[in-house]
Amino acid sequence: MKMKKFINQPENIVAELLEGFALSHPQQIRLVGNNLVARAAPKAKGKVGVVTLGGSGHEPGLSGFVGEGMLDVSVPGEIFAAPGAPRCLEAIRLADYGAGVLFIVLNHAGDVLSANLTMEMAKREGLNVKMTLTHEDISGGTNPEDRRGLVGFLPVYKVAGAAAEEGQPLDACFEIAERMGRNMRTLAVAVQTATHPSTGHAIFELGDDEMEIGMGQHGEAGTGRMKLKSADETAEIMLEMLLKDLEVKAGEELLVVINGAGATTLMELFILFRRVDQILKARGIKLARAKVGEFITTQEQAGFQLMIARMDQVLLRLWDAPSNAPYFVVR
Amino acid sequence: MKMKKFINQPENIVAELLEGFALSHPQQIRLVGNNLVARAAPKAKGKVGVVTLGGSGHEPGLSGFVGEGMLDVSVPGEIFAAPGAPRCLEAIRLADYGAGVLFIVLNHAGDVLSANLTMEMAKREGLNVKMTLTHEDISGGTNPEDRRGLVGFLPVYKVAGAAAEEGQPLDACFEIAERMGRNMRTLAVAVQTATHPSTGHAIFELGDDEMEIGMGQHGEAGTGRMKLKSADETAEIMLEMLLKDLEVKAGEELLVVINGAGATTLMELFILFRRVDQILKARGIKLARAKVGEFITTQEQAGFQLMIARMDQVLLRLWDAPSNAPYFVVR
Amino acid sequence: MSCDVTKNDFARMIAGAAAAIRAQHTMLSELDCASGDGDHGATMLRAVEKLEKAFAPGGSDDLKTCLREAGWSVLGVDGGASSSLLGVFFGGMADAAATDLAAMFEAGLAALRKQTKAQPGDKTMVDALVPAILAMRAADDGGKSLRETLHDAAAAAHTGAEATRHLTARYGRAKFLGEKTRGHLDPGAASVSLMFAGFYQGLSHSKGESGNA
Amino acid sequence: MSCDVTKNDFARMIAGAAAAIRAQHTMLSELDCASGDGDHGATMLRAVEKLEKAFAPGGSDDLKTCLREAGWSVLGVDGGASSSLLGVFFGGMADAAATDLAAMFEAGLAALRKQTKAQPGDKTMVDALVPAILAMRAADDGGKSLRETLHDAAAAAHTGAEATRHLTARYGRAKFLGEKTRGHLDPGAASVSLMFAGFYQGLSHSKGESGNA
Ligand SMILES: Nc1ncnc2c1ncn2[C@@H]1O[C@H](COP(=O)(O)OP(=O)(O)O)[C@@H](O)[C@H]1O
Ligand SMILES: Nc1ncnc2c1ncn2[C@@H]1O[C@H](COP(=O)(O)OP(=O)(O)O)[C@@H](O)[C@H]1O
Ligand SMILES: [Mg+2]
Ligand SMILES: [Mg+2]
Ligand SMILES: [Mg+2]
Ligand SMILES: [Mg+2]
Repeated sequence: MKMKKFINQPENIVAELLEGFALSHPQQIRLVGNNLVARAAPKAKGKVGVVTLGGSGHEPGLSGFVGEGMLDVSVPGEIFAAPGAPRCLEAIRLADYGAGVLFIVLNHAGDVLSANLTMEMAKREGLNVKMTLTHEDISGGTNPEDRRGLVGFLPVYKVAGAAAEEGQPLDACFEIAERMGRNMRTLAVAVQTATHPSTGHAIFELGDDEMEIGMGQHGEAGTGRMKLKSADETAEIMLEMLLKDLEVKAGEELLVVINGAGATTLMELFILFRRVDQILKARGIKLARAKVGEFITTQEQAGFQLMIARMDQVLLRLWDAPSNAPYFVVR
Repeated sequence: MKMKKFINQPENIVAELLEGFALSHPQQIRLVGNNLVARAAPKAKGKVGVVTLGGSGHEPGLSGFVGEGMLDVSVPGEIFAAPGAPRCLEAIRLADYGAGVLFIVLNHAGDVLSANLTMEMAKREGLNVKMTLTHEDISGGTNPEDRRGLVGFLPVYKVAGAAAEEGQPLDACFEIAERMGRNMRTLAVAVQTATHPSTGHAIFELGDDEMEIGMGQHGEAGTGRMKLKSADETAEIMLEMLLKDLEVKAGEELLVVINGAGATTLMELFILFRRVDQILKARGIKLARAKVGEFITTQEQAGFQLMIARMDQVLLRLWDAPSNAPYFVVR
Repeated sequence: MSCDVTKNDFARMIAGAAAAIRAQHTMLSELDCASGDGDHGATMLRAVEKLEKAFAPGGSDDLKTCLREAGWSVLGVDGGASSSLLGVFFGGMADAAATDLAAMFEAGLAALRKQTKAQPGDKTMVDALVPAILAMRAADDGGKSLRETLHDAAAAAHTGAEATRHLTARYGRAKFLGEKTRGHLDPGAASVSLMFAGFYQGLSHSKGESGNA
Repeated sequence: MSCDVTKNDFARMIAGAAAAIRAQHTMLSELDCASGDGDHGATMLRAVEKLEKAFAPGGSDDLKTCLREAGWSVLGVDGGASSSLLGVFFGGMADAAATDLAAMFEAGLAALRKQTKAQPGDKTMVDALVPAILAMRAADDGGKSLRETLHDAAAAAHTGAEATRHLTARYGRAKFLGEKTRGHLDPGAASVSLMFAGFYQGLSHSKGESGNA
């Protein structure tokens, strides 16, 4: 099937999408330097800056979450590709308001390589930066290094961003981010591939009656290929795996996020959520907060990510704090 | 191609999606009566209620916009099908807080039939209801009756909802809604069909290198079939048609909304928006506000709707007013 | 002599219509894919279920009460244009001054036509309904039996529906397709034709107690 | 006698590598579709453009300055794992204590290996780089000419890359595919092999002024 996307020259996709994003949200964000996405009004001096990096083609992730109460600067890479260290370093300099910078990195080979290089350079420059890695994809096995960072970036940006906004010091912001990170788990499933917008290639192949649990954020195939299941069955399989991995007990409070991959409808996400809620109720687990929508997409891939996170009172307060990020407004 | 959707029994889609929607947004909305979507905390007595109706399968439209500052009650129909008059009447009774009800109807045959019947019944009951019809799809020709209601419902809900929230009387709310309606124009384009979630049928057929301008909200094919164009060319063609129809002059202030149909990415919508902004600048037209995202979808259809609206100071104030609708939060 | 119709007759007619729609709902949705949004068959299925329920044993014995209930519940099918129009149609039958078949159907049609400006020739269900009810009136005035009357109505509905193939849609979603709708049967007209065929079948073949057949 | 390499030699090597990558970038992206996200060819294209720019006439005449600039600009390609690693590699070459070819490539490799734990056998670009640089060192120690040294390195890189077919990925995105990556060439190793073939070609066929060829 031919790719049918509204683009111009493939090599201009990222520059043009960032331009459009900035033009459509002039109150909240602007492009600075080498296509860094920064807040329109920088944070007050003396507060911790929060920076992230990541490939493009996953809109609204990650730059859609720059704004008061969340990120200060995001470093968008090429389509599905981490940005290099030079622009990350630039972002960190920019987000340093005198209280240091929290650098939130999703565990993907390219991102981590860039981030490590950036940290080396930043340290050589004497910048005060702490890096936190998100790796909550349980499909990677038990070794944390093998667990990718999926939609779990969302609560981490949110709670760490809120802590920074409150004026908490870098160590405290870092600790909040790490605590959120330790307490979350995600699993992705795909039913239909996407095309790479620059090349027009299908990213993976799936049979007409197949789905795949453990699909990566960039369409990298996982290992849990199986026959297509109903919404309820899919939710059951995935939630069981997550609850087990996080060792959730009755009485605990969870945040649940369902993230659509792109072509999967909100209609379906709601149907899935309904079953998640039923299972939690049956097990006496409390649904503290929920968020259903598209936060990080993979083009027109069909599928979703299910994330659960154990919350405490501090994390809940920070999750509820206001934000004016274009794609995550909280009053 | 086989339909790959996360659903259970097709006949339960609507009930289950509404249940999931309500469960995931307990602070904002709840289901009442015969699956009506209402605010969790009803409006204060003495304020105008705002009600709408429409088919399901277009999530987050229309029920995603129930909340403080927008709708009071939404009446979701079956997939792509207007709800009947009985439930609309129930919704109007519910939203009558003593100051009458504004009934916002998108111009589609089924919706209008139901709405007219509802109005007859409501009048027989002595209810104080005013109905406003949105019909801004310029592909329908010059006769307003032939113009469908597309994403233009969004500004109408927003400004009328804000006026009602401020405590403006029914006549004023109605006039605001009508003024917004007169000043907006939309055009849709599709490049890829969707499947009907209950039947699994493709809704229309398009060649591998074709797109269609004038596509309806429910996948009804339009009449402007042409070869696939670049993002810039597509934006140019559509914006020119809209500016001409609305007779926009240099110096005027516009709201621009770009609504993704489902599988078209935010990446593409930003690229399109960039060109829209360039054209407006070149013509000396002011971009007053912009909104880019998925507000009303048609399953995994690929394409988008471009809407422009002439704004004045009152409409801008109401557009900017706060809202806690699940899929349209404004601080 | 005009054909008076009992609740029981009507229940058998409804059962026949339901069977006809059930057998063809996939085809109806396919027709709607060509000119609308592909849901017409599903809507019609739900509509005939409501009709059957309104006439199910255990309900009221009064035909007008049953029709009023049928109309209201078809309105509640939430299936877009067709269920609203059919709901109005069946509900409107209850308002007939007389109790004979043709008068009731005429009252239904009058109620429906208050809700839509569509005329015969506009490629809607009206293209099947109007000739069917004209045929009913003629048969009735000619002193035909209930069975014969329904036979004539079904034949006229069929002819009216078939003729929609050559028309251009001017109402409903299909109007946005304009000329492209030529060549396709209108789904709503096809449903009406199926329902009238079912009315006739239901009354003819089921072993009811009515003496009118 | 070790092969000293001039800026001009290196510019020709780079031109050859760029030509090789340009000719095969579609294939590289296809390899990446099988085991990653399908962008490797596009990234490599941008990377070699940066390399060419760093060595373009009008720039510095100092090889180390050019390499440092090359490394930094390849890091700036923003193309994920491979551009970061290659940026580190070229930038690292500038840190070599000596100025001979093998020493420079060894310094690049050392810098790269500080950023990844991948070992030969893990199905990454390291599988092509390590043998290529070992071959360089052997040729150099054996007194071979620059051209011969690059020939041996290219041959070793090719063999190393080809061997990745039989391996299971343990680094990068591909590791999540595990056993399924068997049978596929690693895209990064394929690129390295192409680049080394290009180094050799560039130095051999272009009419440069270097006396080392
Ligand atoms: N305004 C109208 N007047 C008469 N009949 C109409 C009108 N609009 C639609 N119809 C009939 O309804 C049919 C479509 O019904 P259906 O698909 O169930 O509803 P929807 O178009 O809302 O999806 C059309 O084929 C046509 O016969
Ligand atoms: N951690 C790593 N160590 C060594 N090489 C790696 C590593 N991660 C990836 N690579 C190499 O990079 C190649 C993929 O490059 P590319 O597709 O450009 O980057 P990305 O995987 O970020 O999309 C792999 O084939 C592999 O050779
Ligand atoms: Mg989408
Ligand atoms: Mg979508
Ligand atoms: Mg229909
Ligand atoms: Mg790749």
